[in-house]
Amino acid sequence: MTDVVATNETILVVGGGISGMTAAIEAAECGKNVVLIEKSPALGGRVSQLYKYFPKLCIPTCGLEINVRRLRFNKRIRVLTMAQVSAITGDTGNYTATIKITPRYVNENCTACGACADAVSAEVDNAFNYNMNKTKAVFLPFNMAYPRRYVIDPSIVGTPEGEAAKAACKYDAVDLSMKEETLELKVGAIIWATGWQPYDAAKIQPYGYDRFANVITSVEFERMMDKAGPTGGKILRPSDNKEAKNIAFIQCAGSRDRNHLTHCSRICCMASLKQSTYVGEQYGDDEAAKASIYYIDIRAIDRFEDFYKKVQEDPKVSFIKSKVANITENQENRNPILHGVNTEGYHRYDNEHDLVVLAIGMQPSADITQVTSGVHTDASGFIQVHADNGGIFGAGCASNALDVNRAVQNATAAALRAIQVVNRVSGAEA
Amino acid sequence: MAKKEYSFYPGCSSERKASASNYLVSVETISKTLDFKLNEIPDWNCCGASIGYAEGGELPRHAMNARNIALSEKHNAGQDIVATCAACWLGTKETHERLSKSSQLLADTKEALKEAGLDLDYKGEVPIRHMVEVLIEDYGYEELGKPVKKPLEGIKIAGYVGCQTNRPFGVAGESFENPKYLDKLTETMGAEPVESYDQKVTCCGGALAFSEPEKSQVQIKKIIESAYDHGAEMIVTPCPVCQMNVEVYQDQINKKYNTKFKIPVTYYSQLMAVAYGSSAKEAGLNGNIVRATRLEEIASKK
Amino acid sequence: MTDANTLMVEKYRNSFLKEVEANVEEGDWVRMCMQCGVCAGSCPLGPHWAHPPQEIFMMIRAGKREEVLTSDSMWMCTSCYNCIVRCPRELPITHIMHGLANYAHRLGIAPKMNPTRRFAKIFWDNIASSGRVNELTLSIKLYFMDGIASGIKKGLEMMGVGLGLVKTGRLNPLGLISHSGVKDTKGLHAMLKKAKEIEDKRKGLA
Amino acid sequence: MADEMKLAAYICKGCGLADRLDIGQLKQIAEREGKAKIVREHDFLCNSEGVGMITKDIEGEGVNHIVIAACSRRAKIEAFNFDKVAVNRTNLREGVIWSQPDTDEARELTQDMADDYVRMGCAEVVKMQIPTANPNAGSNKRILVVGGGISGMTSALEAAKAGYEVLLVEKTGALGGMVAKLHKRVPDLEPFKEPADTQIDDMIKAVNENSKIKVYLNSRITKTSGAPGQFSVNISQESGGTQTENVGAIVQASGFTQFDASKLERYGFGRSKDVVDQMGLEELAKAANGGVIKRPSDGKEVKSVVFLQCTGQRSPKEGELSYCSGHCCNTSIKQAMYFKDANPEVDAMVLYTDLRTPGNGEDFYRSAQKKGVTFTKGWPKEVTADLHLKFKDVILNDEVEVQPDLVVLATGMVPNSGVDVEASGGAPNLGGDDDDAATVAGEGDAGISVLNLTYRQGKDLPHLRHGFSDSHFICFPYETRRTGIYACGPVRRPMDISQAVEDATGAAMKAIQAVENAAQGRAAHPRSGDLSFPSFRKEGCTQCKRCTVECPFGAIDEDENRYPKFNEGRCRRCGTCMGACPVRVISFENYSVDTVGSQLKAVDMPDEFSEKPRILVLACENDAYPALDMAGMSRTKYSPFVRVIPVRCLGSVNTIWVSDAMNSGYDSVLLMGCKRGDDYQCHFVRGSEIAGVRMSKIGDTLQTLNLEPERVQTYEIAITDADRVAQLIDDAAQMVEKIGMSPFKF
Repeated sequence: MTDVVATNETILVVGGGISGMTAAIEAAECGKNVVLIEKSPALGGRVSQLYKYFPKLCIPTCGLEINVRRLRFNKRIRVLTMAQVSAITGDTGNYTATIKITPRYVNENCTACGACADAVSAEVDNAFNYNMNKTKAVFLPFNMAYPRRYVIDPSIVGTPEGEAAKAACKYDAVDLSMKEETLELKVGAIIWATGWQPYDAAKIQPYGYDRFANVITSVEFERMMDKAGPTGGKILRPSDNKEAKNIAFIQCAGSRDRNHLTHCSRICCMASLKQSTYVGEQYGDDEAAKASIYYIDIRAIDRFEDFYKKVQEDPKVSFIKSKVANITENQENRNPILHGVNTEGYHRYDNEHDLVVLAIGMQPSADITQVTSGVHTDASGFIQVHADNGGIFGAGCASNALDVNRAVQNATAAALRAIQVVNRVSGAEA
Repeated sequence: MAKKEYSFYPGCSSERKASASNYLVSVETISKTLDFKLNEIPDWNCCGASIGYAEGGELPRHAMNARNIALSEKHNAGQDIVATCAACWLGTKETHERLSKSSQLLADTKEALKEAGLDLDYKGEVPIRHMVEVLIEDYGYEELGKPVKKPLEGIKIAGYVGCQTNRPFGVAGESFENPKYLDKLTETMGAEPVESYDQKVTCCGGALAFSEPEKSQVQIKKIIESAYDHGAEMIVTPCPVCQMNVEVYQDQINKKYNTKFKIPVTYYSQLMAVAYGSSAKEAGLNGNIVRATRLEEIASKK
Repeated sequence: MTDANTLMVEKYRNSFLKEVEANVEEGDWVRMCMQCGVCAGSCPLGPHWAHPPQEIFMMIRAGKREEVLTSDSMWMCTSCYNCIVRCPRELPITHIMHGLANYAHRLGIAPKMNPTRRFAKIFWDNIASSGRVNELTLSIKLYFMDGIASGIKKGLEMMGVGLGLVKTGRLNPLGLISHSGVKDTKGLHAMLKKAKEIEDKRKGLA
Repeated sequence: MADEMKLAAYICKGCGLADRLDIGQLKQIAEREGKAKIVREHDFLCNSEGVGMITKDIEGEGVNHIVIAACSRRAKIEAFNFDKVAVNRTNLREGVIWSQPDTDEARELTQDMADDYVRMGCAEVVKMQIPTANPNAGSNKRILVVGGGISGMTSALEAAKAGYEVLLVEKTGALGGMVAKLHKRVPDLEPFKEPADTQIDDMIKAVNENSKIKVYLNSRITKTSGAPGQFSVNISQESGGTQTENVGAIVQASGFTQFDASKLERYGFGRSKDVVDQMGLEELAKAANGGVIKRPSDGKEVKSVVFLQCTGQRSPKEGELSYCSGHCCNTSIKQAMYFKDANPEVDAMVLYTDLRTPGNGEDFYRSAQKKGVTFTKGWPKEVTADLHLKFKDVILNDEVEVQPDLVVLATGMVPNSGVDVEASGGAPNLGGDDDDAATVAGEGDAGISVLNLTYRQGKDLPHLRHGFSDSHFICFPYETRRTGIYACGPVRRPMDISQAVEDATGAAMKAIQAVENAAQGRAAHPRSGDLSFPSFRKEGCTQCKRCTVECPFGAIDEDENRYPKFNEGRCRRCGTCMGACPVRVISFENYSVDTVGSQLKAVDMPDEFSEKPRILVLACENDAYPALDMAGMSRTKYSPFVRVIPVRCLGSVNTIWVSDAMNSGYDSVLLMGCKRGDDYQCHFVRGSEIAGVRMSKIGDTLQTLNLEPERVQTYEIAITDADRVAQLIDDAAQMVEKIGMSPFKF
């Protein structure tokens, strides 16, 4: 049974992505006690699935490494993975959070030596790679995963495979008898940092994500670039695993659209500008390598404009002011064909590309109104800054469509708001 | 359970010796099998079709449809209004929507209707439905499958949905770009749907087949060609205009582009009638200019 | 310029947008367009449009009244509703196109010889008189709208189609004499007359 | 440390270590060569029993220096996290058995590796002392907020709300800043449809009534000295008086100045009274107070207004802003609503190139369209004195001319970020291009120091781009180059009100954290919690100033006798000063020239004919070392001749280590650090860069030893470069094979 010490001077942070980690660490480094819970088996969230950040084109793992180190050396933070909040009751300075922990079937004895994984052959969809490939049913979520501890997929528990994994472990780290646990934590303030999820691309019917193999989403494209990803760092067409060189990026895929997400997801323009540089990175000055960005407005705000300018100067990249009307497929080569009109003076096009990347919109990944009442969310489900929210504060992409930098900034602010609550509590009790 | 009854709006093309008369024949046939009753709206008038806007304008067009709604209220009170023709359904449904949105329009419409001695007590409650909605929603594929006596085995059929039964309203749960209900119906009748058919929602030109034949026939050609390319031997559709346009211009297209199109274009209801064991005549197959021989064979089988 | 047209030019001097909002079916949606162009790309007859819908909206805002109303672009609309279902701003584009066409036609400045405009008139007269479509008279009128000679020519072209329909009992050769419309034609006519009156009043066209 | 040192070594046999290595031999080495008083082995050192064994020795046996020969220092951190004990994590797993083939042929060389790492571990740990926090820690917890606009007031109120005392200094005679000049603000709450009240007066009231907040108006900071927890600031009032106050941390919310529109004559500003900038329009709107807005020239009601976006910004023109100010699209939309709400008949047009209304701004945009505001994508060409506006409509591809009653220019934000310390000498400029910063200097407050720091490296926060005092790090928006001083609001980055409020709250958070850390003498991010601090032997110092110049954080001043003066509170423990010192008088208790030097010397150096070369890798602990771990985890094999030593930052690498290594017979030395240049990734800003510069000079040293220069290489490594690090090591091995072994093996 997991035992967690928490009082109404403890801050509960829900979500272990970059925002949740930041909120937890910043608060802990101010001397506050924090419980950080994450629903997946490892911390890192969406950023751990990114290849590079805009505009620096630096590697997300770098910042995660620092944060993980800060977090591990800090004895005030308690991390619970595979844990989700199912209910929140109580009031500012005095909440009770019900937390469900799903079994990992591997305990803290795990040394991540990998013997268990070597012992099994069963495979499951690789969620970390958006199910673009498979992984062993006993796996380390990803190379830099923290906790650096293996996970056993429930599908092999109670099968010979499961037993094989258990037998392979010299350190009694495999425990197939683990059951789902439910904890009740008393906490003073709650930071809701559950992040975002990509909008369901299949719903954008004209683009045929569900019909055409070579139409993918921007998050999937990020995974392709990762050496440890499903394509070993190559841009390969799902239809035939051939290199895709002539790539189209479609902006506002789901965003700014009354039929889908009414808000602008803010990051997608910069994400596509960034991804257009991957084409050059991958193919050098290969003539065939091209990136075409179909857009309504390019929203490269503040100094991101510098990056936009740089990309505009790249002869490989072209911009078409147009919301693509629909996509059809070339029956012979499975190439997507984009149909539409460039509205800067009415130019009709039917452009064939090797691969289409949908700059997919951002929506909150967990609905807080499902676990508690009285928290103000906007029409898109993002948590607003509102006095009525009491001691519950949104952080990062749970509070708005934000890029990483702004999400972290916002999470730092949320940490202070939570500290204000627990300081009031301790002040009252002192 | 009580026999299902609907307030039926057949529409001009379904009239005797009109371009979709055979559609009506087949619908009447399956209504017997499925045991539902169609009560024709007495003295119904034309919906104005999509082309009616140009000369008719807004209010007159809505008045036409409102007249049918009023007549239905009067004579078939409480029954859903059901149309077999896509344009009739769309026109009526559009008016129905606008009336419920705009009190101004409703008032004006009532005023106009008075002139026809009708007093529209409009509450916007009676749904306006297309026959395929009735089949899918009130029966469901499983129910529709039960009466099948002669599965249409081995017939490859392209489901051409077209525009107006699909957009802007469409059939609940279907996508605008890739509706699957015709494929499901076809399958339910034991035939083989051509699911990869990629022109199922391409516009046939509609009324512009008359005014802009060249432009429309380019569309029609695409629709037929793709059906052939994907190995279809028959096209099925829920819309009289689609049926007419795709079927009757094949010779002209053949002349112009020297193609060899000769593909039957039938109504979903004709497939059902045959599968339910009705005769070719009951299925209205004698109404097809390009004979649906495979269906006729099955129909003639004992 | 017809009276109606002059009247409107006077009334809405320098604001074509306001004129459209007031007089064109669903015209008050024009302002909501954000120029993404999805409509332009979605139209089956798109290649035949001099000005796609999104551009027409921009022209309306820019006050290009003459160019818009005399354009035959709107007349290319097949009512396929692709634009409507794809528009990210939910503009009822099909209806706006219909509305613009109808308005131009009403003001008498729509392109005179545009076949769709002429067919639409024939069609409406056809249904307005009897209340239901008489497909035979409809097609005959259509073929003969450019006079006897071309009428016969078109008639011959369409002969195959016609015969096919007759043979299969889908066209009534006697439609000229034996077409049955609605019974209450009187009421229908009165209704339509009234409806037109009201509409004209509302649009200040009375 | 008072009590004498007692070294213990613990060797783990788990994870296959015992199967691959001769544990007995490792124990012998720890005992005989490493001089460990206690040496123990354990089957599973990281489990409770193993850890218990260690704790028992610490408590019972007085062990205070320990070597844990097991997995990488990045694994099992929680298990091996002992207080008040010097620990070395000898990496035998990722670094040895996982990076070497499991074959009989490989056995000997694998064992050599493990043997050396144990030697190195013992050699390092005995040189380490247990850090005793900063003795000169300051414990002042008051927060100074510079700037009384909405950002500054937010920081003040939020800090006070958390229980901290605040000093708020505003240069003008009133609080409120720019927001106080607005008629209304862009909404930040559902339904995002209508302009909202700024509620700035309530905020000012709240500040004035808050007993924890002390406000100085008409005041500027004329001197700032000290360090986190013990800053001393001089606050000079216009009236003449100067107070000295002590604070623990500083939030700089000095805001922005509107770009000078008089530089935009082509858009009619100055030519016609009826061309105003956005702030000018706010004035008119305030005057109208909800009524119809009248134009300046003749007081005539405005019937038509055009908003020109991106005027003087997103501009390639000399003297204009190349960036986008972010808020202007929403602001123009809001201002167009002023007109429409007062009189729907007014024609309001926004002329834009890209309409930038992120997030819920999209609802605001739609709302404006619903109100009848029209939007035209196009480029303004000219506005004449009589208000003829010529522009290109890019949708209709049309040259257009209109004559509105009023034209509003959306000009940009120019940060009030003080002097550009990097341009004005001090530290070398690593902020990359600073095009506009120079050009806008002289604008409003730019160029006048905000903080007047007495720091050796200049008076203000270093600028990043375009004169903004932003953080360079995406993951760490508050990573400042002046510890304890945090910028927020439009001085940090162009931003709107909602963002400024969030930013100001975040900055207050960091300021609070800074004072809490300072009070305990702990380092701030990224080595947060580190209790060590740099000290130096004055006797040896030659006053060369390299340390004071190269410190990325301006932590080191020069005292009256020109000796370096360390401000431990400002120090981030990167060791750049240590690496810089030519006479090696700077060191940390647990990280020094010695701790590394003795490790590299501890390696058993086979003779020239042994065919066993030695390659030394000095790897940045943040990116290169994790990359090596990843190579091990993915079982990527690399040369067994390599010996890796993690360093805090390449900036801390003292050239003596390299020459010592060469002298003691290493055949090659590889320095692995982070990416440098404009988009540098070094979290100590320029450690990697500086190392590059230092190593470019090492060539001469090698010449004198007459060794081939290619024996020493510096690489930029990304944390994901697992395959690459292995490759680089093998390349070095081949290079040695090619040019031959070093003659310096004795």
